[in-house]
Amino acid sequence: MAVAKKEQELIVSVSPHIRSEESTSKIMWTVTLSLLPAFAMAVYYFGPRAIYVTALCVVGSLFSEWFVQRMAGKEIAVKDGSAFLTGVLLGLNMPSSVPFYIPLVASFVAVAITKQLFGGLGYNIFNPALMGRAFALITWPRAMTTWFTPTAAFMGMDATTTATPLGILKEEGVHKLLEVFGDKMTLYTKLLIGYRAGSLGETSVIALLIGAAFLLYKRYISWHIPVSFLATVGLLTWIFGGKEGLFTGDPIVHLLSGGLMLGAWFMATDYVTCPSVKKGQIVFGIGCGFLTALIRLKAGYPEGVMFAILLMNCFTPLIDRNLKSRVFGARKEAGK
Amino acid sequence: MEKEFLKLFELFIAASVINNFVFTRFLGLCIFFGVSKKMETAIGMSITFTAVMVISAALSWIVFHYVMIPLEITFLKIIIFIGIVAAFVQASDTIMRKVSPGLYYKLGVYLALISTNCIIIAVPLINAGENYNFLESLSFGLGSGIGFALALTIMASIREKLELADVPRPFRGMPIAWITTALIALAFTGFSGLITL
Amino acid sequence: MEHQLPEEKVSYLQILKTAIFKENVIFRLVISLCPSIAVTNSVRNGFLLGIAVVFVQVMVNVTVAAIRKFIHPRIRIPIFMLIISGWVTIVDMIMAAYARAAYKEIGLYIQIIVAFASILARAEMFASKNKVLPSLFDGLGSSLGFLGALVTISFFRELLGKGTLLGHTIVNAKPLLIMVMPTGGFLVVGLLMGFFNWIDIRFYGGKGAGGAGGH
Amino acid sequence: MSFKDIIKITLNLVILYTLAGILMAAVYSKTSPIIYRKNIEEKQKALQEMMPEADDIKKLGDWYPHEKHAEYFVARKCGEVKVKTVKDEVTGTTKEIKECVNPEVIGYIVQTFGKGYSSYINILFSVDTNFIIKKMNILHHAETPGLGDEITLDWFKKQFTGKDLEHLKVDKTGTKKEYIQAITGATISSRAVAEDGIANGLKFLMKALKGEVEHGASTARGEG
Repeated sequence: MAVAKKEQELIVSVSPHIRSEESTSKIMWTVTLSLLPAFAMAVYYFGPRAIYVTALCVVGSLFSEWFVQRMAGKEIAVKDGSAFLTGVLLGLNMPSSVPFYIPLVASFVAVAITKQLFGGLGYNIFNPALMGRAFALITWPRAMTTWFTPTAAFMGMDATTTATPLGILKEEGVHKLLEVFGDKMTLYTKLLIGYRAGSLGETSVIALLIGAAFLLYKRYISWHIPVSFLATVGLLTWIFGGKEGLFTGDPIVHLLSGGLMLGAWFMATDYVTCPSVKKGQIVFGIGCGFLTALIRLKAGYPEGVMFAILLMNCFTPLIDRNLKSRVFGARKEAGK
Repeated sequence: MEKEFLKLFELFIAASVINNFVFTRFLGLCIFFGVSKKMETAIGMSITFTAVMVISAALSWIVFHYVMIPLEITFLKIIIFIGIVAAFVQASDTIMRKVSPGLYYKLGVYLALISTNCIIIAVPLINAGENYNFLESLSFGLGSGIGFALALTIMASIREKLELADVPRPFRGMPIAWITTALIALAFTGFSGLITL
Repeated sequence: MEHQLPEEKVSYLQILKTAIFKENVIFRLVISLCPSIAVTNSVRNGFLLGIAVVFVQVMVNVTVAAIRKFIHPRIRIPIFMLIISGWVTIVDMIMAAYARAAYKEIGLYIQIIVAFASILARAEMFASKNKVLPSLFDGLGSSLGFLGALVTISFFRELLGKGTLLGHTIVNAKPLLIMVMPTGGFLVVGLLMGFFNWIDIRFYGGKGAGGAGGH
Repeated sequence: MSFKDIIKITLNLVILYTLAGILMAAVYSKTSPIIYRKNIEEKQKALQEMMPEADDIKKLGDWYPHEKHAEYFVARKCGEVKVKTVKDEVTGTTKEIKECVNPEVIGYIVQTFGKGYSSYINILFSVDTNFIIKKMNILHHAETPGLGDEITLDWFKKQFTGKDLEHLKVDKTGTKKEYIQAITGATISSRAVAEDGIANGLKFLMKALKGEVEHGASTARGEG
């Protein structure tokens, strides 16, 4: 769900303004389409489980959407594709090994509570898919952090559990990461093509970038949030990420691992939950980047993208409010 | 010296963000839900609250350490702390009305609400329980105040946005405010493990 | 609430009923909320804090009603505060001595009963204008409503979060761990409020209490 | 405000405060000895659980892991227990007093803190005279529910029994059974207990017994 339509550059009110049912649904399905490469890579690496988990998420989302709209006596708008897209995004954010009830409950939290209770599409404060995942992570901490080594799983290999690159980085340090992956080049390449442990859709950076390029070309997303987000993470992890002092961190590892690419291009840009003005979007991106780096480097969780985006979602109305009439230009430069 | 300063800073961050009173210690909820409907009131409340917080933390620390401990009447701490807070609020109410009627007009209404806020009594109690020294008490008080202000401002901006939303009828008003708070609290768990106290 | 009920005519049952359901402190008036989350991760804690509140509220109401003619109106509020914090201190000391395990978990929240507006509100709105016996019932009703709300919330949270009730295993799993955490508390209260509003709208034709908030 | 009002207000306040004061003092005098006694009893019980066979557990001194106050104790077993009957001269009742003859040191109990994921974990453990762990218990913690809080489960606590200082290390792989097995997904909490808490406590104890520690070793008089 990643849209910055042309009209919005002029419109400064807080809620998005969707022209008509048709265009909303067109946008939703296009964004879904752009996730196809990432999904294909997920299927390649994690096998039938990838299809199974994503399908459960989609079914759960569609059902929750229908259920709440039915209960509230609203028009049933399951077909507009937004619930479908939330389901797909949620699926791509799940580890391959989760038991069946986790995708179902998570998608209920995502669609029914985070979106529909707040008034449905266009009114939700938080990114539904991420909220569903956060709920699942806190509720089933173990199942949600059991990762499998990617294999070309259709060949029927038995999978082994392992830690994500960020998990290794957090607990053991960068030397261990190199020990596991070989040399630095292999590490970067494997991170780039996605041969690593992680959530289904987040591993293959290339596939994600293809999808993002498509959306950029279609002008469904703008560069402001992703670029300021990624730049901040890169900068901060470079300065503070190393053990030997300032400027010894490895920003490339941080940029390529975890859910950063998926989060920055497809989740942070969700047009309902990010600021509507460009300056606000840059502040939003920098905030996301700062919080991601803070959580990754200092707090308890190895990965911080999800929490960073959710936290910045809290601030979106505040950013919108303050940047409507006057300009907070002070921090703009850092984002470039 | 540097270590002590770091400890103060950690206390401040922990009190304001990680163990945010509203989202993880569940205190001050009454005012949190009561005055977060409009941004303007939320900001007025935040300013008044933080000021009262810091000063009453300081006052009660002094009384606790120089009066109550020597007299061995620490078992009366509840009564004495609420007395201090109430007296201070009453006094500043009177002084503000005399000295700066303009400011009183803006912030005076919140003063009356404050003395029945749980955080304002919880902070001296926690300071006493954790045996913080004077500066630590101050920075804990300030952190709590800022944390509350942060929570209030976020909540007010979200609720103003929700005014326009088509929330299902049984959930309008309070219920959706609680659910919003639940989701914010969930986002705030991302900070866990940042500082161990 | 009618502030000046004709003292003799109102039945005590009526007072109780109004205070428990119609003016339920947490779900309807939406005040004194802090403990509704803090102590409700187990039924036992919720119940104990509820009992402490019942005791304090009843004693405060009785004390206030008993000495209401004696108190000078100008210093009414400070006197009420003194009475409340006195009774809270007593409960605090008694629990520290006799209910130690629970006190370790909910001690801070016992002390914070001092700042519960609902207690001050009942003292100010009812007890200071009525005789001892009606005040007793008013206090009992209001605090029983509070106790009921705490137990209801903690029932869901303990069952879903720990799979137990009063410490006894019901399901041998932790179905929704999040329920014992802060988020779960807010969520349960929000959903329950919505649910009660729904019942009110659906079956009693009410408007659904928005709850003014306050404290 | 008239003069009469002022008198009335003053009288109001004086009488009410006196009454409240008397009432509270009464409750305080009744409850505070109980609170005090129960605190001591609970502590003694926790220590006894660590070393059920000990007849006598005495505090050896204080120490400060992570700048927090902790204590350590010596446990003794009596060669023989003599029971004396003593008559209390004030009340006239008789009491039985146990007297320990030829006490023998059988181990030590140490309280320690480990820096966990989101809290300092308060731990109590006992060792025999060869510094082999006998038991451990978690007194207080605030680790993540569902993950870190499994340090309080029996399977985790039991694996400490029989470990020496060398083997108080956490193994994540699940293969090296002679070490402490980490809780899946909660390596930080596991390490906090085993390495930061207990191993450090044990090191401290060894030093303290050799007299190498300056602060804290305020040994119980003449008996240490």
